[in-house]
Amino acid sequence: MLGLAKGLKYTLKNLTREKPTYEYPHEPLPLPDRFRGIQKFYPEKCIVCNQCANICPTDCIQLTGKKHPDPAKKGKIIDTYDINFEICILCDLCTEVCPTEAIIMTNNFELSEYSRDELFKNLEWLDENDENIRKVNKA
Amino acid sequence: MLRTEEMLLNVGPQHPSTHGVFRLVLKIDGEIIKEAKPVIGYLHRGTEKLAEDLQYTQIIPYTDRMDYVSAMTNNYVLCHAVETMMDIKVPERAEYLRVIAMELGRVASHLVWWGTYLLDLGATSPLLYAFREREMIINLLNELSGARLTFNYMRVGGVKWDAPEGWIEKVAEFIPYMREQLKGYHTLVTGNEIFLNRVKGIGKYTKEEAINFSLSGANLRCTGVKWDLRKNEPYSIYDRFDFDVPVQDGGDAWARYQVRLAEIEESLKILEQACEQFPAEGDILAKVPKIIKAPKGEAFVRIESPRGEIGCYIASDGKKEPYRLKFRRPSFYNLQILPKLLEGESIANLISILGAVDIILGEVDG
Amino acid sequence: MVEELLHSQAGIFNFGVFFLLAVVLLLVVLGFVTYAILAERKVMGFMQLRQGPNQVGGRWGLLQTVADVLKLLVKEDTIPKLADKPLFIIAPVIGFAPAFMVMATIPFTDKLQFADLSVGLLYYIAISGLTTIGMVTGGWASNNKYALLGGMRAAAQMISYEIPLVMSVLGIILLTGSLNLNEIVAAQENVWFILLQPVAFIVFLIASVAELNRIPFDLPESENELVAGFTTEYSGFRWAMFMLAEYVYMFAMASLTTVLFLGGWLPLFSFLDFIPGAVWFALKFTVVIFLLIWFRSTFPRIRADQLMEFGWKVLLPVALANIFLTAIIKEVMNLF
Amino acid sequence: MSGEKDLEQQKKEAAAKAKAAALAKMKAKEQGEAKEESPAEDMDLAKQKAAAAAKAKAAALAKMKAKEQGEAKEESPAEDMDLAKQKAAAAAKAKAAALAKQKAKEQGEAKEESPAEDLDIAKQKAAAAAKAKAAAAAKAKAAAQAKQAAGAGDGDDDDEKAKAIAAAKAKAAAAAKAKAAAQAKQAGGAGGDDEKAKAIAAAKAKAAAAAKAKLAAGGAGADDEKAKAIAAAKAKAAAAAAAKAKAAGGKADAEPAEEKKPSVNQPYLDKYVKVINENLGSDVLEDYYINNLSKDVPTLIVKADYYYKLAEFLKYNEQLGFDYLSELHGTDYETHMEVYVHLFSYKNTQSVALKVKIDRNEPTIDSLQPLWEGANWPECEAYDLLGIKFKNHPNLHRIMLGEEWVGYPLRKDYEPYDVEV
Repeated sequence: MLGLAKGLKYTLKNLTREKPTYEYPHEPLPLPDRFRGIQKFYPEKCIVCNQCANICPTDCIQLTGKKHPDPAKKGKIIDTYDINFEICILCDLCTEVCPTEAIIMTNNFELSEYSRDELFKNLEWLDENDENIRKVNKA
Repeated sequence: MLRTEEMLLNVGPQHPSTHGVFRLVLKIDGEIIKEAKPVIGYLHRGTEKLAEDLQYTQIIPYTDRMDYVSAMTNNYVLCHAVETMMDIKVPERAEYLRVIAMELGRVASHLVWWGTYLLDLGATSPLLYAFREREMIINLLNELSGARLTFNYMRVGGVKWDAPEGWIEKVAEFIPYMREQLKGYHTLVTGNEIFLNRVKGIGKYTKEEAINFSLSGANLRCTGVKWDLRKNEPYSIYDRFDFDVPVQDGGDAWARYQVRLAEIEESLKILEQACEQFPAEGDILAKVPKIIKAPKGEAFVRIESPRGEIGCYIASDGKKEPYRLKFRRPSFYNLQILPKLLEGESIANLISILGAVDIILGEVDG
Repeated sequence: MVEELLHSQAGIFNFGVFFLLAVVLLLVVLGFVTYAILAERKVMGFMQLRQGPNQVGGRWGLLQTVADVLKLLVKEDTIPKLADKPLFIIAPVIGFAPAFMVMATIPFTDKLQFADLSVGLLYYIAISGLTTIGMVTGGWASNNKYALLGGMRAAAQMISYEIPLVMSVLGIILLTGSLNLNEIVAAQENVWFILLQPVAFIVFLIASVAELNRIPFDLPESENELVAGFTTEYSGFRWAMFMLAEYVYMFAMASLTTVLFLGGWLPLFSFLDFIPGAVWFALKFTVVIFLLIWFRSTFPRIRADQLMEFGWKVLLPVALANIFLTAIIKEVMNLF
Repeated sequence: MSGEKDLEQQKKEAAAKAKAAALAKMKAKEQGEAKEESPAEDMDLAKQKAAAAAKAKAAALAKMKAKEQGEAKEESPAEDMDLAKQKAAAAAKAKAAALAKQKAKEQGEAKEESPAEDLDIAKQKAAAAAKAKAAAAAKAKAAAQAKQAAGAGDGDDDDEKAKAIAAAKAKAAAAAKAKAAAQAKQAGGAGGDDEKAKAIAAAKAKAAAAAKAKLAAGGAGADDEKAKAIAAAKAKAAAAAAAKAKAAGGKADAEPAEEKKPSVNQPYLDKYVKVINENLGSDVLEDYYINNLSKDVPTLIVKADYYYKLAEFLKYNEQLGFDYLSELHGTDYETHMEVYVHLFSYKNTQSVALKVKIDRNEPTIDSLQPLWEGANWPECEAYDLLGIKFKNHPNLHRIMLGEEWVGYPLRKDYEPYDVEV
């Protein structure tokens, strides 16, 4: 019986303790800088090196490049860049291998959509996803 | 005697207390279990097959998804296996970060177990108390690795991120707080007579049975086998810390409960020492080739996860992908004894026994 | 007020009055249930370091339960194909009706009571036992193994705990010499029975929690073992009926506890009697309700066989001993 | 699927390019394989080319063995052509037609050097190469023999012959390396040490090939070089012989003691082997060694017939007492199946790895479940994913995928079965 009474006392004490919950949808969740959310993509920085597509464990990145419009310059520029967020696991490896930090993580994580098709994010969408960008990208 | 009839009862795969998609086909007479047949595989994702087409770095995120309650140990076991094969010396700072991350994960994992086990037994509050503390740990790990559950933090030869500024201090602050809360847990639950009646003498097995059934972790230590790979086959830098291996000799759910709660305290001890000894500076990643290729041959390493002995076997043919990757998943091995334990028990005890084994279905199914 | 009506002529008008009063009581009870559920969720929330409902109906979530009930009412009514249809449909009614019937005999104040039965206590216990039939019926008719197990557990538990419940009250009946609830309250004018009969109170409290199927005795519907027990296959308003029955019983049982042990509507001290009896009743009643919620947020669930053992081997002997002791003391007191 | 293949291809191309470029620049450290090479800095261009060609060829072969053969075969030589010059590439290819072409080109360079001594060396080398080939796969053997014949046909020009042999040998070595695990094991005596020995031998052979090429092209003519080459060839032959001997007798002490200090677990291994040999006879074990890659765990390879017997012995023998089964799983090595069992003794706190090779077409082996209850589910898993049948298992079922699943996913030749396709 003593153990029961002790337990009752403990829960009663907790009645007035500070609540650790936060009002999530009303107040934004405090997230650390390193948090891995939906990627932001800088088309101008991309050199079409394909490393992100190669390292991706789930093969969710598809990209194509085209010749640089300025004939004086060498190399390629990005043409299309799609991430399939149905299978993306936000593992951060694409940003880790990117030599120019053309793809980086943001703190945005809300991805729910009513249709699967909307989970295919293209270059424009990823370019416009420019809020809460991660500040430090390489360890 | 009354004439009774056996009936078949399906527990799971979507039963509230099977901790995921675990299914038990029970033959019951009234509420007494005559025969129990576990059915697993509902969460089988073929990690080992997938890994055969992936580079070692790419496999790390997949390991996060096996034992998703303590992903850090899973990260570690893979990296440790590759490092053992390639004979890589991991920088000291990285080792400390790894140990801190893993021990935080161990505390978080045991907290989840404690909360859900009590929930299984019908007490709703402990879960929320445990999750408050776990949330703090997860926030710490989130700051460190950038994710709350699937950390993908460790790399072959070190870790991805250095500790952010002030992080070690935050961990050090958490330790006394956690100790204080742990006392509260004991007040709320450990002395509770109803709880004691639910766990004492339940799911009992002997030391010999435990060894024979390949049990490991708290499931083994509850029978009096003082064996912890951190202590007995030290890996990483565990030989630098002073901690005990909690042992009970009851072999029942109550012993497992005590062992796990004591392990939280021991983990806190390790954390305390690791925070004190944490080197002021140093590399976090050893010099490793850009594309990691384990030498031809095979290796099997095992380390102590919160659930027991987690192992990783790699057979390499010298390429950047493993030829064969195999994880020794402690939950999978620990669950084998369940049919034996359940025979002749009631349905209420089933929940108590299954909960005390502490399985994670992502790990059972691999 | 009701007393006079009871003795008045039968007629359309009186029937109408009775009907109206019954409807009012029903609404009061429904209102209570609505806010009892809210209170339970809030108190449990606060004890568990969270807020509880706080979205619908302002900061305190005052309309949360209303919204929940509305949702349940508009939900699709599903009846399993292989269920025993008539029984499946009638089971919630059998479960709910007695819960409301027992309300008639409870004296909320000295004036506010529907039926001042001379065997009020007996009536309460007898009628409340009927609910078990509804549970077993529901469990059996669902044609679901979990529901069946839940139904059987409910039956076993109810039978086991009805006996200590009655036995514990016998002490009070011995002291008052009446089964009439009004007279029992009146007998507590000087001192409450909780002080005269502490053992009986504890036995009664435990047995009443078991009767209410609440943690730590919520075996018939223990979520973690039997999914949802006898309500597994029920959904929508049928399920709501079972839930309603449960909370109406909570209302009734808390009222009964107040009446039997806490002096009903009587004030704590006689100089405080300027406060209306209804307020006193409500206060004491709230304490009992809080106690029940408090238990729920603290204790784990007891095991079925331990429950039986506890009921028959501990509570019953204690209750019997209490009766014996009370009888002896009463005789000894009479001698002097 | 095709997208995946494309990706594979891209990756491969990128790797091949990087490698070729690295070779051309003489930065041998870029890739893991390349580090075994020790090219002399003072080599002239021709030597470089020859070496690069030999290496590229070796790489190409290794790749070829590993992956989609047709594609890689066409691709990699093409890369070589681009980077190493045509001449060197032709030499590396060592086809008869190529030889003829090459002969015409190289005659001027190295005509003077054709003493009898060279011929002798060439003969020795040929013998060594033949041995190496014998150890290598049947495929490699056939190819190498054809080349050897082609080389011998050109008795007129010793340099050419030597070169061709060098190339062929490099190829054979590479092939041997690529398939070392699988084939050497099938031949019956391999494991980590064998592989190591072979790897060393192959590396040496490669160095020898480079030296030979240098000799032929530049005419450095140093006798040391030749001596070295001979030594290397001999070492390789010896290694092959040792491997064979080990395979046959299972008693050769081919521990890697010559280069490393013995492992701390060496005494344990010796003890286990001694106890086993004393009690079960000497023909139980196929091989045994310390697995340096795996924390020096003593590893025993047992013959399939004695598998259960040995396991029982390991568990119940007082000196061994391996009471805990830590891990059991199977692996598909394409030539055979392997079951790996990691045992542990709480009494002696010692581990041992027990391996057994079984026929891939009819993978059946005794169950360890009667000995360790813990082997129950792992064996079911191996059965489910690899199709290994365990005799006397009480309840062998497809534990993960369900009985209706078609095929065994962890086999290397598994194709997912789709009802709709």
